[in-house]
Amino acid sequence: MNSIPLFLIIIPLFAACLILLINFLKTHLRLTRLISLSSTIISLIIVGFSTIHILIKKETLIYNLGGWEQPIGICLHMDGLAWFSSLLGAIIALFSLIYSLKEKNYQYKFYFFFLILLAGMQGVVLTNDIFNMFVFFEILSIASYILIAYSQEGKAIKASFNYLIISSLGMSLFLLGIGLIYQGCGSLSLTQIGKTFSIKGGIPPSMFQLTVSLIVVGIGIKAAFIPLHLWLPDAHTYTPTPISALLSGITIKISFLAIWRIINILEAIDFQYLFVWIGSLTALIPVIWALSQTDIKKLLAYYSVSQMGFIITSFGVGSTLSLTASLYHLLNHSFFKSLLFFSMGGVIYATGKRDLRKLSGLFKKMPYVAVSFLIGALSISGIPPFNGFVSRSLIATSLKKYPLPLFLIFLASVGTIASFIKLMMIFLGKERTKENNSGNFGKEKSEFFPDEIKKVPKAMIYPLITLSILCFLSGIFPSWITRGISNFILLKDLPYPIKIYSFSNIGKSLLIFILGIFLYKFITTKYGKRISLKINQMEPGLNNSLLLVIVSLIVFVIFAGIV
Amino acid sequence: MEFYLTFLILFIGIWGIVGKENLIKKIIGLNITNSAVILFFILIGHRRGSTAPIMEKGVKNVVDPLPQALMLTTIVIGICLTALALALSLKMYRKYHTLDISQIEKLAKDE
Amino acid sequence: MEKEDKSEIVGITSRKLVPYILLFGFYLISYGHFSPGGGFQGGVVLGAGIILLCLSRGISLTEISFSRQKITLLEISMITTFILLGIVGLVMGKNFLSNVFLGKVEEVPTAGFIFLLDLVIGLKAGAGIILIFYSLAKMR
Amino acid sequence: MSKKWAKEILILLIIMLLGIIFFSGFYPHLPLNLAVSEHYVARGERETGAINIVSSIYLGYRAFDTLGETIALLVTVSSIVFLLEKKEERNIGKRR
Repeated sequence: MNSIPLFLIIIPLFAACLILLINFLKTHLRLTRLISLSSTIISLIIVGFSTIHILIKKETLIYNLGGWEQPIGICLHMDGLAWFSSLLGAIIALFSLIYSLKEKNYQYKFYFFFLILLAGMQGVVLTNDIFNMFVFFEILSIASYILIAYSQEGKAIKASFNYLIISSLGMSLFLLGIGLIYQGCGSLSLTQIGKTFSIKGGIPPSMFQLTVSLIVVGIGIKAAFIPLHLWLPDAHTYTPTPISALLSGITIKISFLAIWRIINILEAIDFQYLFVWIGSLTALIPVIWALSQTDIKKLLAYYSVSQMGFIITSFGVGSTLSLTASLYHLLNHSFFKSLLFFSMGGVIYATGKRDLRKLSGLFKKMPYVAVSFLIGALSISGIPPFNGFVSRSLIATSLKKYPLPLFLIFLASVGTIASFIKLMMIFLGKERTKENNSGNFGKEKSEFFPDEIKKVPKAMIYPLITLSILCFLSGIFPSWITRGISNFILLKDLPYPIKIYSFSNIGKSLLIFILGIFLYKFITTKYGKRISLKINQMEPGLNNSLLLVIVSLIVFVIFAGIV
Repeated sequence: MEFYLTFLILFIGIWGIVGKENLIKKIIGLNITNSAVILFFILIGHRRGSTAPIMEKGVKNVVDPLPQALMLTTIVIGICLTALALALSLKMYRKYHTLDISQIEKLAKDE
Repeated sequence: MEKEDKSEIVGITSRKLVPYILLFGFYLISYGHFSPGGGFQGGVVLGAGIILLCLSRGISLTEISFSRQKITLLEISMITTFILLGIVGLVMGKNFLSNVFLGKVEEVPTAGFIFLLDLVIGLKAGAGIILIFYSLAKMR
Repeated sequence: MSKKWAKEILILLIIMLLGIIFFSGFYPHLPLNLAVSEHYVARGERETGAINIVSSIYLGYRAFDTLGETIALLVTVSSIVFLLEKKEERNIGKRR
């Protein structure tokens, strides 16, 4: 049963090659869709099948490729963390594949790139070899570059080019980190590195800090924390909707989990402390830009970065509760972020418009999409019965010892509520008929009339419904899931039973909700709109974001030296 | 001593990526950074007075083969990135008729 | 790139030279496990041979003998055989991509598995380089 | 014009800072422990049958890296063909 990790990587790859072989002369679109759907379902079943071994028997599956042992050959290992991320990847990939079947008839190459992206994601998580992780990161990014540029519009190609240059610079830094690790401890397998590559083991401390910061910045570009996130909003807005749901649902999380694994193995404790500050800044700053956005998908992309900030902050704290809260929020964020992207994709599919100001009063026209969007918006802004509330209050309780980051996260959640009320106005706003077509933001006359709406097909509604049910379920059974994460995945048991639905948490979320409404009222005033126009202008170009990558590397090394 | 030269090449490459406006110069900078990293890896595995790792009869001390095997993979990945970046900049040139990144950003913004 | 502005000398010499370049490419691939060389280097030399042919005699003429369909088919079949070779290791009870038939080292091309993988990768890298050249060169 | 010069100097300054960090954090004369590559050199020929140890590593011991990298090359080639093919070529694929 050790060959489960291998099949998780090989099945999408083999299905992708089959797709190419079949469509070589004549395109058989139905067969391609069948192959990609079946291979995603099979890999989901295999992950489900592996839960018996990993969760119940608590063993890690080791698979030596080519029959050679640990440090000689490459070996795949699947422990609790790897199981968690590959399960998440398989679920969201299945949903976005079902979603993409009816959204637009994509060419066969779309499914080929989709399967390679899925294989790359599974590969990064499952390998036990640091250079093999680099190769799978490259496969993952090449597939996401082309999928970002899939629609071949000017903006999509520019976004993909920006992402390519920034991420290849990051990957060269990561490779330098691997070179220093190889020079330090002579082997590439992660378990071997853990034993030998440490300050006690004779590695000079300044070299250790340089290596860890090279790796963290190299992979951090893909995990999009604060100074390195400038490529993400453009990249996730101009991609086809199923891919932007997959990218912001899974790919940034997989890079974060890779950082998690490397920092655990290298025991770089002082780095972990840095993440508290980076995470809280990542949570707040994108919210300021998001409040001034008018493109619905760009607004959601900014919120992927800010929600990643929540996850990184609670990872930074390092206590058992905070690590469980970080993984729990990671799970919840994948669910409600893909739910929000799918519902916004439904709006774009039906009306063909992406501009917030031109859409209003769609509730009656697409009730399913509207209801699932409401559930997603309620859970991202942390309203009690839904999962966002649970994990955010867990993060708040684990951040007791750091008052300022807690305050930054508080501000970020207020901003979240404000802009999601703005987004809700698409569905709840005044009905738009030919007579009163005054936009609900003042005078803009919107040329959008209700009768032009296309009916959202069934295949796009099923993922929406199941994801909203999942959001609701993981909000209702918090203690069951937190104990599950801490005992099975992190293998540490929680010291005390945590009260989540306590009065203080519910009171806090109510306070945040009220402040959010005031902020929403403030944004829609004339004064608020002038500020948001100014913020919109401050888009940093490619050169500035590249410079920020180098500056953040320097800051990382210096801070690691001081702490 | 040679290690500091590879770092010098790396800084030239990074300066090429960060400092330059033209797309093609950025891609050339990317290539220089990639080759600097490859040089760094090969130098890690080098030992004075040893030959290439081909084990014919009577070959005694040999250079460390592992970094060289890794660098084959990195070179091919460098090719893939450069080819994709060139294809994307070709598409951008066809659409915006300029290769200057700040012009492209201006044109794309007011589209 | 078209035929008319080419001088005849370039055309003739390159037509004569290309077979030897291809031969050298195949030498690098087949002796990859025996002397310095290997899959990728041989494949790139093969690709360079075909690209020399394109540059000297124009792409439309080269497409007759090395058509885009044939090279795409070559590339896809090579990657599928690579995965099948891995699965063969699995089927034979050993692990994925493990050395199935370990030939004796003395005779030249019986390094077994390594030679097969070399061949697959060489042809695939060559086909890939040629396809990239075809797409980039055809873009006016 | 002065703004451009200020940017250049800023970039050069930052890269200088990066240089200081790299030189401070790097130790070329570290005692290398080569347990893994000793194994390759000593037993590479017998286990994989290839005399060229580099081929035996990147095709025998670490063949999975090479598989991953060939997949990367395959994805790049098919994405370039997808990006740069002209409109009429794409319809040919559909019509047939």
